[in-house]
Amino acid sequence: MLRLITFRLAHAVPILLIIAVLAFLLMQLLPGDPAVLMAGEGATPQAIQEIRQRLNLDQPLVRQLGTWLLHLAQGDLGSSLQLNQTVVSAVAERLPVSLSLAAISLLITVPAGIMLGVVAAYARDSWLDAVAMAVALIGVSVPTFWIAILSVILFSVTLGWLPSAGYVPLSEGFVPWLLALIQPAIVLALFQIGFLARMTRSAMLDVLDQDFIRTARAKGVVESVVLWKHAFRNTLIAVLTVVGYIFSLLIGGSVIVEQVFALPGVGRLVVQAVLTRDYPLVQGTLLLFGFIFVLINIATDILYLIVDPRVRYD
Amino acid sequence: MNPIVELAEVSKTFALGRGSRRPQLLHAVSDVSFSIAAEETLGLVGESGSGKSTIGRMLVGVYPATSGRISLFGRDITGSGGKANLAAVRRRLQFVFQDPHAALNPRMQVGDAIAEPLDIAGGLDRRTRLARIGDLLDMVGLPRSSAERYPHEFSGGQRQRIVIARALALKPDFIVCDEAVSALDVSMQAQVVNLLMDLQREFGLSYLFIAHDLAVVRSVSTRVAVMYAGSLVEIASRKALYENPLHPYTRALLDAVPRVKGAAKPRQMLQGEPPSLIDPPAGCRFASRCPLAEPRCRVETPKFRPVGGDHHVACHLVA
Amino acid sequence: MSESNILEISGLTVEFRSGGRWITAIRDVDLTLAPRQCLGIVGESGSGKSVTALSILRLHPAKSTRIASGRILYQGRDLLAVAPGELARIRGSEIAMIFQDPMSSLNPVLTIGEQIGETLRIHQGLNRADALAKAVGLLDMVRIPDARRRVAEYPHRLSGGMRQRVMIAMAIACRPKILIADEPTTALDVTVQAQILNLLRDLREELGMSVILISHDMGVISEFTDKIAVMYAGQVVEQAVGDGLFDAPMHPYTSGLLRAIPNIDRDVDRLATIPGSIPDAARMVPGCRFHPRCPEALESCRSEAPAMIDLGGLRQTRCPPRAERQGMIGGRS
Amino acid sequence: MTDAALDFATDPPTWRHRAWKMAIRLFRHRSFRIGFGITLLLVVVATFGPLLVKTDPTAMQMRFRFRPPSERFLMGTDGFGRDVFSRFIYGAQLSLWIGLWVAVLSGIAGTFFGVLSGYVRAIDSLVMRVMDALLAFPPILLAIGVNAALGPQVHSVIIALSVSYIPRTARIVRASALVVRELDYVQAAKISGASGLRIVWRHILPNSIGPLLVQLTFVFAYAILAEAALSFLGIGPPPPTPSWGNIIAEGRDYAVEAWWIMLFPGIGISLAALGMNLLGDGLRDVLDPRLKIEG
Repeated sequence: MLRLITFRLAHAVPILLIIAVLAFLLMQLLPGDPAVLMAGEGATPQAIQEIRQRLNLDQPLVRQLGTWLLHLAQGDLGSSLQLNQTVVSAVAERLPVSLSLAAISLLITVPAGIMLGVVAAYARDSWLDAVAMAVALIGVSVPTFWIAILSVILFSVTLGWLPSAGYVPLSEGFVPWLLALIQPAIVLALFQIGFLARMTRSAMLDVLDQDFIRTARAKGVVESVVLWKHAFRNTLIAVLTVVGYIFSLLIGGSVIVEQVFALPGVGRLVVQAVLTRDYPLVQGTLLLFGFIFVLINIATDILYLIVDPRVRYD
Repeated sequence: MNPIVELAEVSKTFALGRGSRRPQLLHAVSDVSFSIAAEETLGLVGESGSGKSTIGRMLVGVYPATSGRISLFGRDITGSGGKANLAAVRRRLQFVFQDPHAALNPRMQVGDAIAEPLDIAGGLDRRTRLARIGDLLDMVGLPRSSAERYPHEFSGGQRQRIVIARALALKPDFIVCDEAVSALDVSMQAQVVNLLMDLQREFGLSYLFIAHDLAVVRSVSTRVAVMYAGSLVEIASRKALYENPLHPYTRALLDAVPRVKGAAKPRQMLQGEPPSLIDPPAGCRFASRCPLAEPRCRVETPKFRPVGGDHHVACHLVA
Repeated sequence: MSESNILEISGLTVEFRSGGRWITAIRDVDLTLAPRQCLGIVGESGSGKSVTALSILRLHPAKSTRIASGRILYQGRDLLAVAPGELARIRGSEIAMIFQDPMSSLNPVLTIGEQIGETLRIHQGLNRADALAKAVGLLDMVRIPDARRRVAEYPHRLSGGMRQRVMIAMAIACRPKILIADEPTTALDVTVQAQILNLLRDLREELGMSVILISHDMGVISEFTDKIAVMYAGQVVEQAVGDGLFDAPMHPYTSGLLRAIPNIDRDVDRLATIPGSIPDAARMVPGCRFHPRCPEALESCRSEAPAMIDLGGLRQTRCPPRAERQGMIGGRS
Repeated sequence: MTDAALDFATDPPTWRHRAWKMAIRLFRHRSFRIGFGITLLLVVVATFGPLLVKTDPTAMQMRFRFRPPSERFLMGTDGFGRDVFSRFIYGAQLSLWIGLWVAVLSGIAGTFFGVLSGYVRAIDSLVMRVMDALLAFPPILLAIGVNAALGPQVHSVIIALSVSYIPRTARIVRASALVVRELDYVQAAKISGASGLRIVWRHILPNSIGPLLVQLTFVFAYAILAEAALSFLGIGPPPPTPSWGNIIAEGRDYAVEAWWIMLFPGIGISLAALGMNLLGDGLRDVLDPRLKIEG
């Protein structure tokens, strides 16, 4: 098992490399001179030249790539153009906010999505299924930012139950932290819940059709045990394949939610970076998200080992 | 008679888990030699994993042989120049599959499916092509109007007729039937078997009839070959094989088939299961289950040798 | 008669949903099973033999299948009417079932010991450790070598034959009174089939079970069972005890089927065939369902759906012309 | 059916007849019916709306600022006195346009890469590794990155979203290519000497089209949502081009007092995504081969 994990980790190296190269090329292959764009309108040629030098843009492409990868290997993503900070420190400062948001949101998404999906599959074609799937469908169809605004109007402005914006660090107490994040976390979770519920339902329906479910029933296993012991663990194997995608949705959604709720997280940082044309920062955060995604996928593979005995012995 | 298919010491190994940490070699077929004459049906029987399907696929070029020599119509399709030789005889070879549902593209009209070998070979105008499709449908006993329908409108037995029509399109000389009737119900099976035999008589076809059902094989074959765990253990004329089986495995196999109104004699039950093909045992592969096995059977691989007439067997204990 | 039977199926009609319509899968099936008897149900695909077997424990997909009419009496109780809880109690403990495909019939994520032990834990209230210990004994009983090590393994590590043994171990764990085996050896090689049938025969003897064996293979049915029902297109067309069915079939379908089977003990140069193919359940033929393929069909066969005719000596046929010709008409059942 | 004497009661159905039967099957499916209805409605609004509503969506009429919905302004007016209804219609046009292009472009490219890696085994691992890497960037972030470089324009939104949905589409096509290439009918074609191109064109593509279509309806829905989100963040098509996303962004500060500005575009986005999702659900159920076999 340990060997298999090492194997998967080794497998991730080329993907990480490709991600790094893609993040680099993104800024290179697209038309327009980044230095000119960065300098803004009406900049002097010297200013442009200066930026070019600072970002090594005057070097040949391969050389630039080499330098970029070399610095990357040392954990150096360059410095932000606007913030007077290194990219790493700018991200590190905001990471706790995003992580808190993601954690709470996931804690809501996973049980809710799975419950909804399992219940719908079990009560297939009944009114319960219809209601659960309607909820899921609305989840994946209503735009997050819009529901965020509506939610703020209802819960913060009208009812005054929850703060409408801002972040409170965990060090200032659990309850204030949770109060600040609960609304954005739920709003953020809606889309993922819908997605996960739809996935779970169809995976569950597949499993419930299998012969071994009939075997369990023939043994006299009661329906609730058939559902959770026999069907659900097999469903989990199928659902695991979309965990990576759920995270990708989560990261994308957090960009929007952090914006609406004015949370000083990494997502908001990216948007600011784009709006202020802070290229190293955009590049750095993209890379960071890419790396996180790869790590999540490795974690998923390891989870497979735990859930699916067929992989374990392979 | 002049053999149209000849295998000489043909082996096939598959690499399992290629690219993983521990690639393993699966010895699917080991040192198999036999030949098939024109207008003959060779029945090839064996249980799952015996390598019989792999042989069938090697004969039509789906898999290349790992070692040994395969010649078709006198041309060597293994070794250098094998590809060109295979291309030269390709029109004369065809294949009929086990599962008539998987053997037809659900999005292709029956006429197009039947004409596919013609289309690939090329050079037919629309009229001739259409006429040929009609003729082929006649041959397998389906109405000509079937051409414009889709496979899902046909039953399993009818689909197998379509697959046979496709196989006949280029007027081949040799057809590999890989479990061609196994998926069919008894009443359909008899119809398709009879059709195959009628076509053989009419067009002088040769068949390699691969099957696990020994009774069906008896009803179609001229000669019969028996495989076990990748090796050929016995080959003989139909009569000799069924009435005087020499290899202990052949005997056990024939014995194991349930009969209507009970077994003729008390049954000798084979214990255990076939050996792993990833790490096959030394000596005779059947030794681990053989009721007659002697110590040398576990060490020395028995030679495949003639024992009178065209009866060949690979067993130390057969005089 | 009902006193001596452990199971009585009468007038069973099952329908399944297809394209918004209900289509009859089996119609008016009557079958009985005596204690320690082995009933064989033989038929081709679409004959309804598996549907019949699944009905006994109500194992059909509930959404797409319904039992339109009939009764299945087990020890005086109608299994089609008992509450779900009671049905779950009977399943696996009094009536057990094994299936065709041992590859997909075992749960891939649970160990063999867990799956066998589950039956014991449900019905005999054993704890996990005791159930596991007993599972080892059961694996020994179904002749799986090295049982102590095997209980901890997952199904994918076993061959098809071994998995079917595990299925059998699971089925006999609570010493059921009836074992239903739905094509138990169809997916297996012939030498393994012989082993499994042998095992089933010994266990049946040892545990005194009644068995219902479903198969398309006349040889298997003939060797294993003592009472045979032949099904065609959703109906039982002929029933017999012992070899009478093979010596003198009383239905043209049985005759045709027996002739069409290739013989392994004789050289036959041309197989007899039954013309035509099995009718589609969605477009069932009127009258006798076999008449379009029957060489003996009369005008009356086209329109009148024949009833089952009791020929005495526990023989029944659904072919009135043949029964008449043989002068064997007794009372109608 | 009778066998050797098989006799079809009717002539083989024509292509048109088959299409008609498929349409009937689709319309029997409730989700498909509702999804089709919603989508049709939005397409009609987007296509013919501009012909009926003569008001310029960018024309500011300061004396009509923040008018609630009325007969004159069906959806009210915004902070610049622009007609929200007119902006809504043009926004619909933009949304559907972008969704369509993203579905088509990522469909074509995804099919190409999917077939390539599913059929040409030699380059499978390379193509899929690159796809995995591309998958590592969440679509919205990738779009943000591309927009940052290309500048906020309609076509950069289309390119960015298309690129980010290629990997998922490619995976789906690859998966069905991997299944189909092993099937007996492909083997049969190979035994007859068929070329790779013929196998891809006659066998693999026709049998991958179902899952592909389903996937593309979902891509369409995602693209509409993503475009709206980008516009909302101010990284979409530049103002004053009306887009549902930026109408909401502009109306956000007056969400309580002038609720109509952000309400209607939000409903529009939701309906468009809902319509496509329902359409996809229906297609999946009807085209799913497993269900077909059961029926």
